[in-house]
Amino acid sequence: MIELQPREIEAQKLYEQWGLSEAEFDKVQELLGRLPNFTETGLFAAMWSEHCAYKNSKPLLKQFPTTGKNILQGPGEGAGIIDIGDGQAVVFKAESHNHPTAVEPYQGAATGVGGIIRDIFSMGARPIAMLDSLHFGSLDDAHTKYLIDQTVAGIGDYGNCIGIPTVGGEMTFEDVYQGNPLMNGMCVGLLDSVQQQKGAAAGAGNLIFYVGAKTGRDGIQGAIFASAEFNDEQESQRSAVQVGDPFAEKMVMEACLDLIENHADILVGIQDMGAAGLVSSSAEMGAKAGFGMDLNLDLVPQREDGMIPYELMLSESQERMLLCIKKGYAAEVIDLFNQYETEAVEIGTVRDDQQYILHQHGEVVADVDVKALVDEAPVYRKPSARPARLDQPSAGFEPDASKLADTLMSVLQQPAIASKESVYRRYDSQVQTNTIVLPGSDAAVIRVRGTNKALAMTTDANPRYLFLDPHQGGQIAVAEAARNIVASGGVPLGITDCLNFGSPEDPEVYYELEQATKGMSEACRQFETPVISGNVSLYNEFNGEAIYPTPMVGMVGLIESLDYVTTQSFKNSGDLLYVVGETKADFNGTEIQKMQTGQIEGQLFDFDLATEAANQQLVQQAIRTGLVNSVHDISEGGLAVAVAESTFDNEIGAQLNVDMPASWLFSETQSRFVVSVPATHQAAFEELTGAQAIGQTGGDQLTITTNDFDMNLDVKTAKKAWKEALAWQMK
Amino acid sequence: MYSVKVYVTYKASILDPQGEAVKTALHRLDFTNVESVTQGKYFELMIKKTGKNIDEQVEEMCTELLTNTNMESYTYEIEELTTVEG
Amino acid sequence: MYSVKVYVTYKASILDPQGEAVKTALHRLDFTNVESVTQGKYFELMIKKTGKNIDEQVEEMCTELLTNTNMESYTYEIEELTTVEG
Amino acid sequence: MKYAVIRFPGSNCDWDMFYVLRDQLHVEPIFVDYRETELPEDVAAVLVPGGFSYGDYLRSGAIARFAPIMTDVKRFAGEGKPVLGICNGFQILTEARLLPGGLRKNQHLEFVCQQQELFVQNNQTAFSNQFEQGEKVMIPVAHGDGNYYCDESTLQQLKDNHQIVLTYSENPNGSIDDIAGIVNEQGNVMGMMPHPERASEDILGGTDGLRLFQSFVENQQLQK
Ligand SMILES: Nc1ncnc2c1ncn2[C@@H]1O[C@H](COP(=O)(O)OP(=O)(O)O)[C@@H](O)[C@H]1O
Ligand SMILES: [Mg+2]
Repeated sequence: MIELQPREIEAQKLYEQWGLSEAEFDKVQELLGRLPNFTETGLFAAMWSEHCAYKNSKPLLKQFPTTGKNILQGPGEGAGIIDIGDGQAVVFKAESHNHPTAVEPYQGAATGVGGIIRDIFSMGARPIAMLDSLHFGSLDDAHTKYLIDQTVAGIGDYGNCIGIPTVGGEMTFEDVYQGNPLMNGMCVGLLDSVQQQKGAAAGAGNLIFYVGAKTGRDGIQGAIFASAEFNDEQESQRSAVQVGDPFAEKMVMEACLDLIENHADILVGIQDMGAAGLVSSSAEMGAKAGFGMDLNLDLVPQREDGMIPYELMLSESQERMLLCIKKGYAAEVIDLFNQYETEAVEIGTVRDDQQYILHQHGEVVADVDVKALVDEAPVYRKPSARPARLDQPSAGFEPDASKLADTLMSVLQQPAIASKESVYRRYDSQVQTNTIVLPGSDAAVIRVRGTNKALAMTTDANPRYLFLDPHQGGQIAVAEAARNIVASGGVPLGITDCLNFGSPEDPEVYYELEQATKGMSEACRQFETPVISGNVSLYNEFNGEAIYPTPMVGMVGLIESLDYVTTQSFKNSGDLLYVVGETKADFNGTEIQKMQTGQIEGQLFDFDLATEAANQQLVQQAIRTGLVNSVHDISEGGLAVAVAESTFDNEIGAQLNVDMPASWLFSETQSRFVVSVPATHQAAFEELTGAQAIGQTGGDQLTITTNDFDMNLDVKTAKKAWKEALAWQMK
Repeated sequence: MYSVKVYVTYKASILDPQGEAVKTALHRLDFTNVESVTQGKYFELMIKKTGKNIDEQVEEMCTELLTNTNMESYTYEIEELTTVEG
Repeated sequence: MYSVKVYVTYKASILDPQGEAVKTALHRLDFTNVESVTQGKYFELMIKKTGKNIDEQVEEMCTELLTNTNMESYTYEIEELTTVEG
Repeated sequence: MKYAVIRFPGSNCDWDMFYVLRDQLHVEPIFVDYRETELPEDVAAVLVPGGFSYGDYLRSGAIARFAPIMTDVKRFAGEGKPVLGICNGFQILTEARLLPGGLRKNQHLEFVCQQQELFVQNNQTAFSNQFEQGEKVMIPVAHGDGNYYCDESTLQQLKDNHQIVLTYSENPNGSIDDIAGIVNEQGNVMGMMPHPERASEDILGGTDGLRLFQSFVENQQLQK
């Protein structure tokens, strides 16, 4: 790499290749009072990229509620924190690794997992669970199958090796993701509140420590690269791929947690080196505390020879952390990390002014105001335009359910509906021996050891709904997550999110972003689930075609007593069956629409937040008063699928008699649950919910009678088809 | 019949945690004179002679399947076996 | 300085599932003339010259660490580099 | 008497084992670091937990077997005292030649984590005396390299000496003769791929694993 002179950078507009506009470059000049040199231009390009500065999304993120009575830390740190009582708190965050996964799925997914784990332990929390959210192209494409296989392997291998259970996730398959698949990971940690850490470097003379793996030329410009669109040509010219080293991360994690737990007195701040590596971690730590720093790049552990400052600062080599340590305690830190076979190197000191100064080979190679780098990035509100497709007639698609049993069998084998067991059995979901509800039910449940409490967690988003109506779709994403938490016996606490969208320069995409975040904000207010952390991934386009708007919602809920833990599977024969919530003819955007017409079109059905909240309350109360044996939320595929799924685990059948057309069994009206209730609680349950029984559990068949068509299915046969469909289609 | 050997390693700039782990272990076993270790993959293939050019075939197998050209590089050796083919 | 290359594969009698998987994949890519595939590990080591016998050293590294002699076998090549050592 | 849980760099089922010993079996567990050269004096049994020692980048267990503590573990085993290796622990014990054979990559090449039904083939060992002969038990597996291999003559020996303790009812990894767990000739060293520490509480889905631990813990208490 040739380091151009400042004049050459200006003349050749090098900054444009790095994603800075001319106006932004002018602003840098103005802030510095001179032309930036090569290194400095690189620092600004990275720090002012969408990925680091959220310059296009910040105004929209402001809509999110971020505070609440139990919220100890909202967005802005490595991860958000929520008090769960007894002096403990839950910490969680989600992160996207879409572009790296598209290029190199195994390592892209693995390093995505590694990165999000670092965010959690940098807060002083011990990671207790991982979840994912995966969106790929249709399964008829060989490359897509390869991407899925490798992505799943990468997620699994990293989590399995480091010893964090991967307990849940979601997966959809749509053509729009073929060239730009999405890989989002979410990590949840547990914290003793006293240990809460901040990523700040304060106090002149304090030491900056680099710990973990050496720096190489991998992932240079990763942040910039994540802030640009994809096309065929770029495919070949990727900067070096990052390789994950979960063993190194395990050692770094144990060392950092030891430092935080047992040496808090000497630790001033800690932050992981994620996007834009050394520059973003160090500059953010300084800016947050209002201090500058001197860094000596000669001391940065290096894996390759001859790295220039630009490369050292922007490398995204994995498994590295930055610490600020009280002066005088260098030896203690070095010793501690050596105990964990990990390198800790002092690379700089905190300054009392706000200058951020880099030295190499005895020369100053960059000297900028740290606030300029971190806080002065421009913020844009882009033009937005309502896409024409949103004004389609509601004109109804009516499913054909005349061959009811066949239709249900086909729906059960759609990849989005079919069991994900062939995926999640590649994840160690049990390590740490706290997983009391394994993948396969609505939300995964992790007990809090030593208490009678547990945490429920889920990831959700239905991009089809957002495609038809980004505003309501945004509301539904949050509502569905909450529904899954409630169905598992929990009280929703808060959410993290990954906003995966196309290019914000496209007014129609910007409109989607605006509307989706608006909808999410409204839903978060309704359920009192503030947004405590998140991540934005824009420019998800391939050859000019944007993905569906895909805001992944990761929600955690508190289960206040282990007695409330509830799963979706039927437990006994002879229990009564109920649907909580009203069913309507809601078919646009549904699985059955896609299956029978090959399209997603029309006006999305109505959705009402208040109804949703009311129904969730009823179910919550029913669980807490011990009235139910199982609860399953009704989502993709509708009532028929929800009931079928409930029969599978224990192979207990059901007989239903519903007063509606058979096609409505596949309606995806929101705000509904299937509940099984022991006969002894019939009166109490009906009094509480006002619901009428629609059948009962028992036998080895699933029998449904409707106003027009009836069906009968052998549970074992249906289960086998549902269970094996995905693995089959992956072959 | 050809006997083909393919060697695949990470490109020079890519982190090789496996090689590092082996190096550390060798040092611990007192082989301190080991300066560097790269761990890669090794394939032995037996390939029937056909009308097609064997070099081109192997080249294609390497780029299509045996290596991940994003991060790995490969070399190979082709030896024609003189035994009579069954 | 020596450049040493070590090749490790499962013993011939042991089924090599990775090799089998590669063979199947190659067949699917229409390389149907591939008769067999063995997948193994490949190590490149740079070893400093010392008073000790290099063959013995490499032999020991192979049996102690690089292979599990219960199920794997190995071969190696040692090349002495003629460049002046720094 | 203490129960020593050996910790290698990267072990990650160490705490799981610790909790079962302390909270379910009510005995005293103690962590022993891989750099130690001697086990504490009053150790009743050594447990080598699962996880990924050194990342298992070369071969599972290959590097761990050189850890300083392993010399004393061999001595301990040589004295006929109980040593149990679970998952990565099993891999380490085979690499250290405390158990015959070795563990290859799963035949289908994928990691597998699931509930697993096992048959008790020999209930006469220190690790299985709480089971019925031929009993079906549920203990989950979670591994990528659980495919047990040994040569013909070793297999014959394992059979002749009744060293095969546990087998899979449905083989999840390609293991020879469906082997899930074996003991050494003397019967005091056991290795198994399934995770009994994950089947030691009802809330985690069962307690068949707990009985495996009880087998040798009660043995110890009898001997006192
Ligand atoms: N990619 C994945 N990784 C892990 N678990 C998954 C994945 N996809 C789905 N699951 C699990 O499969 C079950 C069903 O998933 P899903 O159909 O998305 O549930 P819901 O519709 O209730 O949100 C859940 O327990 C979920 O956690
Ligand atoms: Mg659900």
